[in-house]
Amino acid sequence: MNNLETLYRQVIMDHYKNPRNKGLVTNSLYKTIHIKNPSCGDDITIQTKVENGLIKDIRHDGTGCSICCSSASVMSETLKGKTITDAKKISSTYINMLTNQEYDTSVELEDAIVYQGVSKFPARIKCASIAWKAFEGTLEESE
Amino acid sequence: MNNLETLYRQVIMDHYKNPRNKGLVTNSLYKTIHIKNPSCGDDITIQTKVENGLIKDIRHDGTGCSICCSSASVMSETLKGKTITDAKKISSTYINMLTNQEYDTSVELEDAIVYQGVSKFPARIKCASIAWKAFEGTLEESE
Amino acid sequence: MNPYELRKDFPILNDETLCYLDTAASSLKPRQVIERLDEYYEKYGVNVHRGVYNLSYVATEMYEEARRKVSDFIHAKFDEIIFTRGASSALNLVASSYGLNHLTSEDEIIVSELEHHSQVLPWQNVSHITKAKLVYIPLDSEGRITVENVKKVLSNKTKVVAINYISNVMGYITPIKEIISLAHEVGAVVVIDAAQAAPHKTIDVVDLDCDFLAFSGHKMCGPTGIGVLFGKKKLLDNMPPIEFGGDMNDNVNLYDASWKDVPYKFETGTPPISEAIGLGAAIDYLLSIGLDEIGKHEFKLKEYTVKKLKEIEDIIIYNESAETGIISFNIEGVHPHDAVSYFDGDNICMRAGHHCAQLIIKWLNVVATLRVSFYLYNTIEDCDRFIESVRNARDFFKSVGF
Amino acid sequence: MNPYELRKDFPILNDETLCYLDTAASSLKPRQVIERLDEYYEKYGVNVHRGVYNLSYVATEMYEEARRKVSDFIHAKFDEIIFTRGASSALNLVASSYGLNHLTSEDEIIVSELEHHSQVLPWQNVSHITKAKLVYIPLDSEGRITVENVKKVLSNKTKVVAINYISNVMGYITPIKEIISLAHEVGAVVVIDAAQAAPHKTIDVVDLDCDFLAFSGHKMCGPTGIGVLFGKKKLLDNMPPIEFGGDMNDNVNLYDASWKDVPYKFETGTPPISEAIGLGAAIDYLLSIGLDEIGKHEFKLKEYTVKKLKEIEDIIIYNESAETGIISFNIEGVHPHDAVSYFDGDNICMRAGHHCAQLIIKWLNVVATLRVSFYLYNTIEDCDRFIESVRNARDFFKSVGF
Ligand SMILES: Cc1ncc(COP(=O)(O)O)c(C=O)c1O
Ligand SMILES: Cc1ncc(COP(=O)(O)O)c(C=O)c1O
Repeated sequence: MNNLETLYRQVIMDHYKNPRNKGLVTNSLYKTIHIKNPSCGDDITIQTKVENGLIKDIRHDGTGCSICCSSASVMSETLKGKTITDAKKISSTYINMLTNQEYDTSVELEDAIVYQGVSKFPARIKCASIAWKAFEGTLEESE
Repeated sequence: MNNLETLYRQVIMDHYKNPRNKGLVTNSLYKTIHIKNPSCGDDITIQTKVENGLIKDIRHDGTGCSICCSSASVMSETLKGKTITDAKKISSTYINMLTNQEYDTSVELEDAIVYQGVSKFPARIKCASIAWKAFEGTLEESE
Repeated sequence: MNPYELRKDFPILNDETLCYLDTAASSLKPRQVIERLDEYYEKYGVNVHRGVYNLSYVATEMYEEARRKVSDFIHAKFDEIIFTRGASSALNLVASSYGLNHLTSEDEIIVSELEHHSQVLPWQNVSHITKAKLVYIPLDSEGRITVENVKKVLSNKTKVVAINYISNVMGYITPIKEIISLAHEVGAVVVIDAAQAAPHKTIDVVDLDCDFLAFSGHKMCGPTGIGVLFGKKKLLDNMPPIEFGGDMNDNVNLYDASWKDVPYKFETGTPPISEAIGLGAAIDYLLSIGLDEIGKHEFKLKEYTVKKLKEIEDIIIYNESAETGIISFNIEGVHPHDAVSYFDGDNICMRAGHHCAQLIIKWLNVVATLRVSFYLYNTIEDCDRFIESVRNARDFFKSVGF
Repeated sequence: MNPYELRKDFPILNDETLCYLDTAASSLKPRQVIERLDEYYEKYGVNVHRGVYNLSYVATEMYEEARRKVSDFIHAKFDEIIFTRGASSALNLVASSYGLNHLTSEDEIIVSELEHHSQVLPWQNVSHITKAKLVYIPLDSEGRITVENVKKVLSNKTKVVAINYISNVMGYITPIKEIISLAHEVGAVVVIDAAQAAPHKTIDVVDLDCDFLAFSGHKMCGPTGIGVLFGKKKLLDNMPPIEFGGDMNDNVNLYDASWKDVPYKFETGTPPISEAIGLGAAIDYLLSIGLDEIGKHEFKLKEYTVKKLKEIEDIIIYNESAETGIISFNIEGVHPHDAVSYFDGDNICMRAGHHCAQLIIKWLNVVATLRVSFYLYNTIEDCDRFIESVRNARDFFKSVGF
């Protein structure tokens, strides 16, 4: 048994098998960002609805490995309902955690914390961050 | 003083300054071959008239360094009047001598022997052989 | 050949836990090659062709000696060998120089879905520009190019047949000799992508009678940054250069210029000198072992592995009948990128993806495949470790719910 | 900087009798670069981008880190850097992709007789194909490109200005910043050949505001087989790829395909991995010394040498006023190829010929020139040995009757 286990804890599998907030909407209040990782075929679209500084809704769709797909679902659950400021902070903390950089451990990552194990598989960091990057893109579009 | 002296003995300078058989003719009995060495700009044309198995005449023209120009002149003097067989033997012996290969020391190279020193300057072997190669080309054309 | 002895030549394998099964992407490099590169840089690391001093002469001799080695390696003539940046660059050279200048909207170019992108996309481009029609060979039920199916698409309109010698996904050997002969009957030229063949089997371009053939150094124990295009002299002579500049020209005037002879007219600028010399060293190395020995060894490892894989549940193999050392497979229900991380965790290097050959992946109707590819440094122990890891991976993924 | 200390970094200079004065053709390589190449081949010598295993990740990181180093080196953005086979290849890329797709018979391309063949011939080709007119900047009496003379040819018709930053024959620095600004006023893009500039002076593409800029690794302590094209992002975004194949595409269908973003759409196939990493090491090395220090040092050696050469009879210097470390000269009455062998006999490496720049040689009205070029590893002692050898050569040739 090798140390891949950490990567596939229950929560990842749960979100992979039963993704939350999946499926896109046709609604101009949502900002849409589509990101691909051509080297491995991951292909994710994220939609965000912002209202009064709050993340009202996040939708996602796409194809990819379990890390990629589950993290889109986890991201949507984690950030929905947060203020933009908090969402940004959580997102950047999450990316720092993945990329083995210093990160603020006082920020509550909720379920997203399980992706900590990805940092030991550098080749998979992209898979775990692509949905979050796309989310950050939607915020930039909102500004 | 470095060992370039061998390369520029009197006979080379003599033929460089006073080339024999220089200048081309317009005569269909002559076979003409033009060779360039684009890396250093040597540019030599050789014309040969063969009659009854004898090298009746050799003409040359072109531009280049002293080794290149003088060797065209020396070649023409050495091979004029020889039989085709002898001329070919002298030519291949000469090339072998230049390229540090085994060569038949019993073959009389006449003045061409002074180019022996060129074998110590591998970068100049082409200069000393280009006229001879062109001569060999004219013989192939004659066949 | 003794892979256990050969392994010692590869510094990277000092890490004994490393199980490298990704040679089809790039091979590991033996110290014999690395040393030859160092020797160039440490002893005579200067430019070629241009100098008339001794060091430059030595560098030029070594560079051209590498060309001679390459030409001998595939039984070509010295001046039929063009050094390029890689196989992709070599295949593009044919398409840009031959293709764009010889084809019209009346003509057809035959390719296949079994091609690497570097063999199909340059011809898509030629097709777009010249309006020549791109025609695909129907693959057989295994995904092979067969002589029979080539006959179905070959016609008097065919001007170019561009196919692989060995597929990088399926590991099949294409019957190119027969295809070339048929293509010549209708007056077409044949461009062979030998990127996966040159490292693994003897190639004889005269016997094959092929018109163009391309491969890369880095897949055959050589350095990165070097590839080879072989072309028949009389074809190359009539093709225009596609890059212009230093060293490929003869006389240069303000508004026109003339070119050197083949192969130099296709090699502008300072060439990949150390890379060519390193490729020469790689050829020496491979020949000292024997290409056919290497091929046999890989095939044996592949046969052994396939047999064992078939004993594991949920394993789908896509190319069981391959004649070479490549296995494409998946674990049912597991995305290949998930699987490959499991193997990586066991320090087994292999690929997951479309292998730059999306058309065959689409043909297989999968999102991607896992691929292992063997080479001279792989052993039965590598196979066993890999098989064990597959078994564990399958069990693990099933256990977590895949 | 201390050249005596730096010399120890260059294995080839272990031969203390070697006096290397041909850096303009190719520089020597320090062990810091050779070691970085070895490290790649010995520790993580696998393919990039394609694998999802750890070794491949490391190789990819190192490759892309090299791109970052290059971009920082010239103050460009990361994705404005395309790795090519060399400067020649990079300049051809601009001509083929930008030139062939943006110019018409109404347009003009400005070049000069001071260009290396790799900067003028690609534009000759564009001119032949598009019928755009090739216009030469009149050189001043010293053979320089001046702002004044550029103004004489610049017009609303000008679409491209393709010139060198530093001439490889004359060693002049072209006032490109002013020229670029004037060119932009008429809406032209400027392509800078920086093959002789990048090794010797700090380049800031933002400050220069140049559109394209190219250079080679091997002239700046890096490996062979690698060059760089910088292009402004918005220009590159709108240019078509010129080589098609693996790794440059996004989605591939039977009859069409889409491309990746810049820079990857211009880098098909396995890239020159070790070469890019080696170039990164070369940049580290040069920056640790300081580009401006290096330039100053070379200029000092050049000034010293010119002064001494002028004391020798029969020496003709063609570029006395050069701001860099290049001297082009001849010994009156002696063919440069005769002269260069004399220097070679003294183990002094230098070039004789047209230096891939026939137009300026014709402009000078000579058959060829001798050229010495200095770099960081040259010392005053090298100059003295060279000067002594010139003196002896002159005396020798005169004594035998030249
Ligand atoms: C000014 C100039 N431009 C372009 C080049 C071409 O560089 P490369 O031969 O590395 O392609 C050179 C080098 O010879 C040069 O000196
Ligand atoms: C069959 C085949 N053709 C062409 C190529 C392209 O080779 P390179 O990436 O060295 O240019 C490859 C390697 O990826 C290949 O496997």
